Amino acid sequence: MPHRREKLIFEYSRTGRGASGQWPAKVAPPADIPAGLRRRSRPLLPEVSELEAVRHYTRLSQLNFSIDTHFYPLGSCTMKYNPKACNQYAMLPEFTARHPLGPESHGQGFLACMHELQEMLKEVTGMRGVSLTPMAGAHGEFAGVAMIRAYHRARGDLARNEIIVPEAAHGTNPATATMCGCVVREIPVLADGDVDVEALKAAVGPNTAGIMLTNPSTLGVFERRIREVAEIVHAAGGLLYYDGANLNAILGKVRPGDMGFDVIHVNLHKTFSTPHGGGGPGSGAVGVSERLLPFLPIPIVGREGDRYRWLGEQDLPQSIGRLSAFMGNAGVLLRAYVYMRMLGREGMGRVGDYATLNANYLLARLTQAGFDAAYPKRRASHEFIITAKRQAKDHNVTAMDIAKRLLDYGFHAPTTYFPLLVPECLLIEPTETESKEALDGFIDAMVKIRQEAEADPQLLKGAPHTLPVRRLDDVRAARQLDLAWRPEATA
Amino acid sequence: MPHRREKLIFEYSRTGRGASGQWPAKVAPPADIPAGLRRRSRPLLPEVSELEAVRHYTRLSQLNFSIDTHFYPLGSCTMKYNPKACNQYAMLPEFTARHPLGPESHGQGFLACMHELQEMLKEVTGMRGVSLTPMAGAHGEFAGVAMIRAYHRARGDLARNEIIVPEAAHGTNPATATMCGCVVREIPVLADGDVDVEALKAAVGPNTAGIMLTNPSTLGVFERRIREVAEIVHAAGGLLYYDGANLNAILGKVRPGDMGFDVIHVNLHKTFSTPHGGGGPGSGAVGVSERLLPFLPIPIVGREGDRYRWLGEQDLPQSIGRLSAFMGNAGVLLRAYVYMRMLGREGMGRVGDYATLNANYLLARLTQAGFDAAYPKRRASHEFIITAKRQAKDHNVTAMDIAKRLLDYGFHAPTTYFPLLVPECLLIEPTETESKEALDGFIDAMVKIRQEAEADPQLLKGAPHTLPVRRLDDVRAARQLDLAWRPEATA
Amino acid sequence: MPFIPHTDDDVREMLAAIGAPSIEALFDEIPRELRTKALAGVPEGLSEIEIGRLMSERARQDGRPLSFIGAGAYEHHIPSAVWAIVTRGEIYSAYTPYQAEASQGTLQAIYEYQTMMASLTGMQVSNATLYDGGSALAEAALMAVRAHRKSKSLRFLVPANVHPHYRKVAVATAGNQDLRFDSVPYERGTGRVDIAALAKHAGEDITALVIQQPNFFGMLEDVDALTDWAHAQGAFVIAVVNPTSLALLKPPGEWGARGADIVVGEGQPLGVPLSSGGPYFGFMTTRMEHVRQMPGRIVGRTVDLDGREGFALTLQAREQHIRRGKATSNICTNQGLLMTAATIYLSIMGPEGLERVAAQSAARTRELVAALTAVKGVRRCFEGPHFHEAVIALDRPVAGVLRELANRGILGGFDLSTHYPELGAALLVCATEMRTAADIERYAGTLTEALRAARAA
Amino acid sequence: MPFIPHTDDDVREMLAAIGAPSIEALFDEIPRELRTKALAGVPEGLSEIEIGRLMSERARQDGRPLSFIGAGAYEHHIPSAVWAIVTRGEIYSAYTPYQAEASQGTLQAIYEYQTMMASLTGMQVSNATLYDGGSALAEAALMAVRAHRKSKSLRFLVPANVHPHYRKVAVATAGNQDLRFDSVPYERGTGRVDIAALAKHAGEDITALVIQQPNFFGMLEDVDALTDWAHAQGAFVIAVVNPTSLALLKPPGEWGARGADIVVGEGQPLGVPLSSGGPYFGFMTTRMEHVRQMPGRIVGRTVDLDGREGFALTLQAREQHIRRGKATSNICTNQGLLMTAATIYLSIMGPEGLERVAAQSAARTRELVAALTAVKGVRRCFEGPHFHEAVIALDRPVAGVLRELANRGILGGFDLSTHYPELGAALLVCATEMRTAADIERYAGTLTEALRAARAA
Ligand SMILES: Cc1ncc(COP(=O)(O)O)c(C=O)c1O
Ligand SMILES: Cc1ncc(COP(=O)(O)O)c(C=O)c1O
Repeated sequence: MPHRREKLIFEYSRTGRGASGQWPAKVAPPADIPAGLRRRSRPLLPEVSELEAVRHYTRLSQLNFSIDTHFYPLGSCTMKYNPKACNQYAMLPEFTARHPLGPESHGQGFLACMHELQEMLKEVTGMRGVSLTPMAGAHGEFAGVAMIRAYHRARGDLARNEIIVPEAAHGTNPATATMCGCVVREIPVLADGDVDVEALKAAVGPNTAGIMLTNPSTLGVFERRIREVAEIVHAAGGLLYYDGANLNAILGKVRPGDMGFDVIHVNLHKTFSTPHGGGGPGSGAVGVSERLLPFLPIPIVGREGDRYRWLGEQDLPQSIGRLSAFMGNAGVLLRAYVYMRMLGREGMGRVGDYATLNANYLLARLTQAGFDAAYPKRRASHEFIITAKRQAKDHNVTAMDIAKRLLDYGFHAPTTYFPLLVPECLLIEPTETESKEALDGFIDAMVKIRQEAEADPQLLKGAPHTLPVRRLDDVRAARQLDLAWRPEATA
Repeated sequence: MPHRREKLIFEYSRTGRGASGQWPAKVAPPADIPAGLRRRSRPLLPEVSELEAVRHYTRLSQLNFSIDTHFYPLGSCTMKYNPKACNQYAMLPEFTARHPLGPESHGQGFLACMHELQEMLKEVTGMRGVSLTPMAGAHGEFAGVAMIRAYHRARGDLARNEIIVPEAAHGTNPATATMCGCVVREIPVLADGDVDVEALKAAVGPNTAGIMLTNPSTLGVFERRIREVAEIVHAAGGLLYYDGANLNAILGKVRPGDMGFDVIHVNLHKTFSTPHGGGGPGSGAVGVSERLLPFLPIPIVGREGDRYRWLGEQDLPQSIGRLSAFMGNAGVLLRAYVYMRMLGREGMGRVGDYATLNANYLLARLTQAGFDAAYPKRRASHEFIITAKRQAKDHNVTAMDIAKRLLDYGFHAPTTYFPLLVPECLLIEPTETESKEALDGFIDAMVKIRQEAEADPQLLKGAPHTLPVRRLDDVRAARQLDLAWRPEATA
Repeated sequence: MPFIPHTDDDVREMLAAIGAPSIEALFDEIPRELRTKALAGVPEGLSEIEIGRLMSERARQDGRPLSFIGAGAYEHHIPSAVWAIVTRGEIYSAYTPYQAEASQGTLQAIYEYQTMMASLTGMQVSNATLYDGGSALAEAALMAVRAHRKSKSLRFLVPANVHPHYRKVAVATAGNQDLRFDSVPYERGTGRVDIAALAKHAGEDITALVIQQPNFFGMLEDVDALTDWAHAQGAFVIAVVNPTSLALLKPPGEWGARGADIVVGEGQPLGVPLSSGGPYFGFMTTRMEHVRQMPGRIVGRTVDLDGREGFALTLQAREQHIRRGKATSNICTNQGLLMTAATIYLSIMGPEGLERVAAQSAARTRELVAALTAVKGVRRCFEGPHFHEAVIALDRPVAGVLRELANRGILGGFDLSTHYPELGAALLVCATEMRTAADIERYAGTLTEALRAARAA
Repeated sequence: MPFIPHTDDDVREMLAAIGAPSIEALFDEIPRELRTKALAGVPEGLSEIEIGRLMSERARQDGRPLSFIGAGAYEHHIPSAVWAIVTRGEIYSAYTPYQAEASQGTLQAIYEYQTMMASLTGMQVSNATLYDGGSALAEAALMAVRAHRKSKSLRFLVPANVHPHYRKVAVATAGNQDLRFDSVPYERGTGRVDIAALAKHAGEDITALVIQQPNFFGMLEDVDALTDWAHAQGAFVIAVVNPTSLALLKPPGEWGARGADIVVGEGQPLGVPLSSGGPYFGFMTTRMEHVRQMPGRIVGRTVDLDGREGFALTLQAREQHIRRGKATSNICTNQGLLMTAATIYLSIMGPEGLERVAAQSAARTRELVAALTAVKGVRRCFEGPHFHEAVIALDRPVAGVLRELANRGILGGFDLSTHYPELGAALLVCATEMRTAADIERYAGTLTEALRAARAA
């Protein structure tokens, strides 16, 4: 990519220019709107031709790394291939044109897809009921914790407002608990990556609402004592929440419901391969066990004979309610539906198999090449952690330096500095859709970077060198806030 | 763009790999096919995953300059914005699924578009009949010359087999004449860019079948004595062919039919903005005056009341026949139809206006900056020629060197070394869809390049420097032919 | 294997490198008794040929009726260029721009988006989207609690003419932190906030007043008066606005003497297809002084090591991945793709295009109301200025009439009887620039027939 | 102004730079009397909203009937990825790669295409497409005249079972250079070339024999015998093949002892939608010795100034822009976009996928033939091996039956009575992998009814 700056769209703008073929005919604004309610000056929107807009955003797009162009082993994000079919069929004109409040008579096709999706999600997670409405993983977490609270309240068990999370938990877990009005209790993780069961025992009590767990955890290892954990929490009167961000690792292998979880969310944009879209949309469908069924967020799709209909407040009077204005990210759900139908029964287990194979292969080869695994005694799940502690000490080269240098080699960087408890960590998730050659290419780059770290650490500190910009000044970004363009601001 | 080689798709291939979700179920090949007719070894097709294919071709695409990413002033090619709407509506599922031999009962929508397109083309060209079947400009030329021959033959005028072309003509003109079994007679062009009328007078005679002319010519100037030319040729018994590649210049300003032409083709992929697709498809619809109507190539769309139907051999028994297996590039025609309807009556003239304004502005500014116009006394049409003869003499810097250096500045190069009669020529066509700022950027680059030519000619000789490859060895390409990959050929 | 590139040789070599006998062995840390048996409830895999056939059939079932429903989701024209670009792999298949240098496209688009949204709403800063309009209102309430240090009540006044679903989302979400949303009635004659009823709250500790403009009925509030009243009480103003309407209407930043404090809304009208309700995006803008209380991602312009301009996520200390339990929100993945669609949409439409869309929609709705109220048994519910929706009252229950219309391929509007039983047989109708005079005529004609038939029956 | 970015200021400044008083003045070299008046026959411009409405309406008119027509254009599955990629601006809106360094994407794709097509047909070199299958046959004939220096006759033998449209295109095109195409009859029992009739031409100066495999009736020729016979007469062999069939059938490069000399065909089955007949692409491959006589663009692999591998157009001295009147063809713009689609299609399908498509299509066609010939009044026309088409004979005129079927949403096949009146009421039918058992049942059922009704009437 050239070191050529792509102007801001506003810099292309000229008064009087415009893609007028896109405009409806001009009519006067309605006379009944009083002057005092009207806008006085035009908003700062660009005035550009259609070509200028197309060229600008096409050029901008080329500045991105993406799955379609690069290996993208961003841990915890499951950046696997997004099949083009999913988009193609979710965007059939009838689907894109369907109004969310349209009648069921003109939505049987869509509702059938949603109902089958609910059923498939129940089956692969081992839960009894599913609501598709949460719009991302964190939103599903919110629904889940809200259901846990509603459950306790419905039983009159009003003191239960503590949510336990292991220190390795994703930031959304504690943030969700707080957002739900709960108190967060962190418990430590042992040196082998498993939760400290003794600490858990000490933490549970009459205030325990529940625990939020990812399994495999964000450390890239399977929580082996999960049944014990479940028993401890259940015995204390709490419920178990499963953060499904890592479901890809165990799809078709082991089901959260069978592990003892009461409520889960599934990141459809991870395990079921809907696009990440440069930051979303996602979808965080939630599944629950029997006892939480009454609390599921609405709407849900029900089936009566061969007709489908929306279930709402009348059907679920104890529901935690509505979390989105309509039906969540319906178009994302359609994409996930298409993907799941293409995978089918036999394909589910393959996802877990090959995601795990790829991660373990990469882990094995990297450790053989001299990198340090954070949990060297453990199997990798679908991801694993490399710690650059030694490189940091010996050569003052950080995980971030390695990450930035990887960009120069044409690889998106793994997740860095998460989970927080592992120093200088790189959380690497190759996914099942990458070939052995892609992994080998990544390994080669990592080996070269290690050599560079020894021979020329400044090379890494200055990386990236071949991208549209070199390393960006985050501190300045936060100190000298420049969050919106102003006509004066650029010469 | 990085100097990173994108592997050949075959290098990603591994035996046993494949995008199996795209395959139908496996069945045995029919037993009735005898062994002797069967294939014995598999063809050399890549075995790659869907992701590998998507990633490979997405990455390849990024190596191209295109209208959507770069200013592309390739003379004679009219690289204007291709509206996205044209593609979107031509690819509606009903249109893409329609079989070419489907019944008229299931094609009234498509046929209505084709009929209206014929009518609009008649109107903007001033011709009496149109056939949409030719699949590119050269194909339209072929149809045109074949009609000219058929006309003379139908009159028993069998000796007329000479086609006159000005020396500035596009290569397809003489090539077409030959392909049609005619003899080519070239006539010179005067120093002011107009055809040498005296030479024309000398050239015409009883063998004259016709003359092929572009107007404005490929020299970027309007043939001012066109009426005289028409009279001379007509008086000699010949017909006039209008090469519509440059119609963009005069759209809505002057019509070939009014200039006296008997037959024309229109490059819909130029004037009517259908995509160039990395080399096609195009469309070369032909229009004719009254006397050539019976000879139009089939099929044509006819209208009876409010029904549309195909017209074929029965309807046009004197037709030159069929030039394509079905109906030419129907999908391209749909795109052109959408574009023409969006332009509408008032939009047609705007095309000619602004294409001409842009060209004359660029010409004025470049000559003010010290470049040499090939026809300094003339108005530019929608394009114009700069000659680098002086740069070649003074600094040994060729038109090609300038062209390659422009790539480094982020501009596609103009057409080089065409027309052949202007030494070191650059044929520059900005089109009407480019903004003044885009033109100014190009001018700035040209000025810098001229300075570089003086200060550091080697910089230009080595250009481009910032593209995926540096200057390619054409001589080697032709001498050591490597036209297909072989497994041994790459390490 | 669909989507999996491994050959048998690959698997063999990889297992050898790992030192494991089989893929199965890689799962040996999972307690055996937990292992899943066959997933009988999942059907067998389909090829793309088969899924294509199935989805086309399902789409055909839903058809393409002529719709006059609005109620928070609007059928506007979307230039073909918008989705041609956002479905490009580099946009569609990238994630949150954590590696700024490898994500300048996404980051610059967000910066441009922030600029446009701030200007459209008349505020200073925008985030990079929330989930949707409803959840954005909930987040705005939570943010108001944080930003408005003086108010301790956690109490919000929410007029009954705010979108009923939004109110429910706010309760379901922020209710967990004990925020209270008290209803304020609307005037029966105009459908607008009942100022007299509101005035009764004078002097109370109110964290914020929510004002939707246009309100759920499509009517225009006296936003200046409401805003000044709230500010006089020491309450924040949370504006809920339709972005298209802002081409015509006074931006919340200019409401009253000081302007709204937080602005949210549903971004769907800006280039996002209806698509059964999502994915859409919620937008949020505010004044610079509150930026550190804002939820969601924010992009800033900065420089690189060579001093070249570039873009990066900033103020991340507000977010869950840094601040965890003390973050401004739990939001992580947002609605990036739709934000990009909206940015391209706004670039292509420009100020003139958006203004025309707004004006045309308003004009069409006026034609619609005129045509429908000319039908016997139909009258308008509320008097006063409105935008591109209106409430009409029928002389018989709405549900049956809508069913009758749907049978004839017309979706006649949103039945208000569930949420507003006090209005009787009331129907919320909408027309945008997408509805033609012929469409409106068809609706009026069909309605006439339907009502006549009902009367006869 | 749609698509034109000029502001009034721009125009003023630009005219000032030119030194012209108005845009109008720029046309002052055009004789005044020639200037166009209003284009009354062109309707007023439409916005994208309006054209979208119109095109959707037109599409709806055409519907989506269930089709069993083949006859040279085939409805195969196209992976969604194919058109998602080729409509990317960098591919869609680029032109012929004249500037190789700025077009490596297109050039490398062509090189890959050439490799695939050469291998698929069993030949050594491929060009970068011709217009379509029909025009490719015409070009092959012209090329044979150039390449086959020994033959002076300009005479071609073309069996009557070669696609009738291709034969017409060849005559309309190459007839202008006095090439002659003499018909060879087919056997009434098998639909294959009548070898006895062919043998009568032994010893004549024949430039080439054209062999279509499978032939227009879908039947498989004895290509070895035909090829060897032609070569024994000193004639070239021009093969016309269906590329999908080559996954199963012997490639022309292996026909007979020496293989075909020139291979052409219609590329549409490889990822190109039916789209009313185009844009498709013609392919052509040949042996290396004839490469300099080949029409069309060719890409070669070479190196750059630094020795790095790269791709460029080569052997351009064959082409019209260099050789002008002496070029191998007048072709300039070809069918690049479709070539790219085919290259991606072949990459995604791979050898196994293409084989399955071919085998499934053949199997479905056998089921179709079985189902249709089980209907009273229907029988098969020809005996012998075939690919994915077959000719069936009805007991009454085809046109009326097809009309009846079309009324019920089924396109029953291609009526052969115009081109082959000697076959009576004959219908060419086709099924590909896209037709299900249910589709076939529906056709058979509907045909039964239609014939019964016709009999009763
Ligand atoms: C472990 C884990 N939990 C929860 C989430 C939150 O999901 P989302 O981003 O969809 O809200 C993520 C997302 O990155 C995650 O990795
Ligand atoms: C002047 C002129 N004539 C004819 C043609 C041939 O048109 P096509 O490439 O569509 O065959 C061209 C194309 O570049 C041209 O520029």
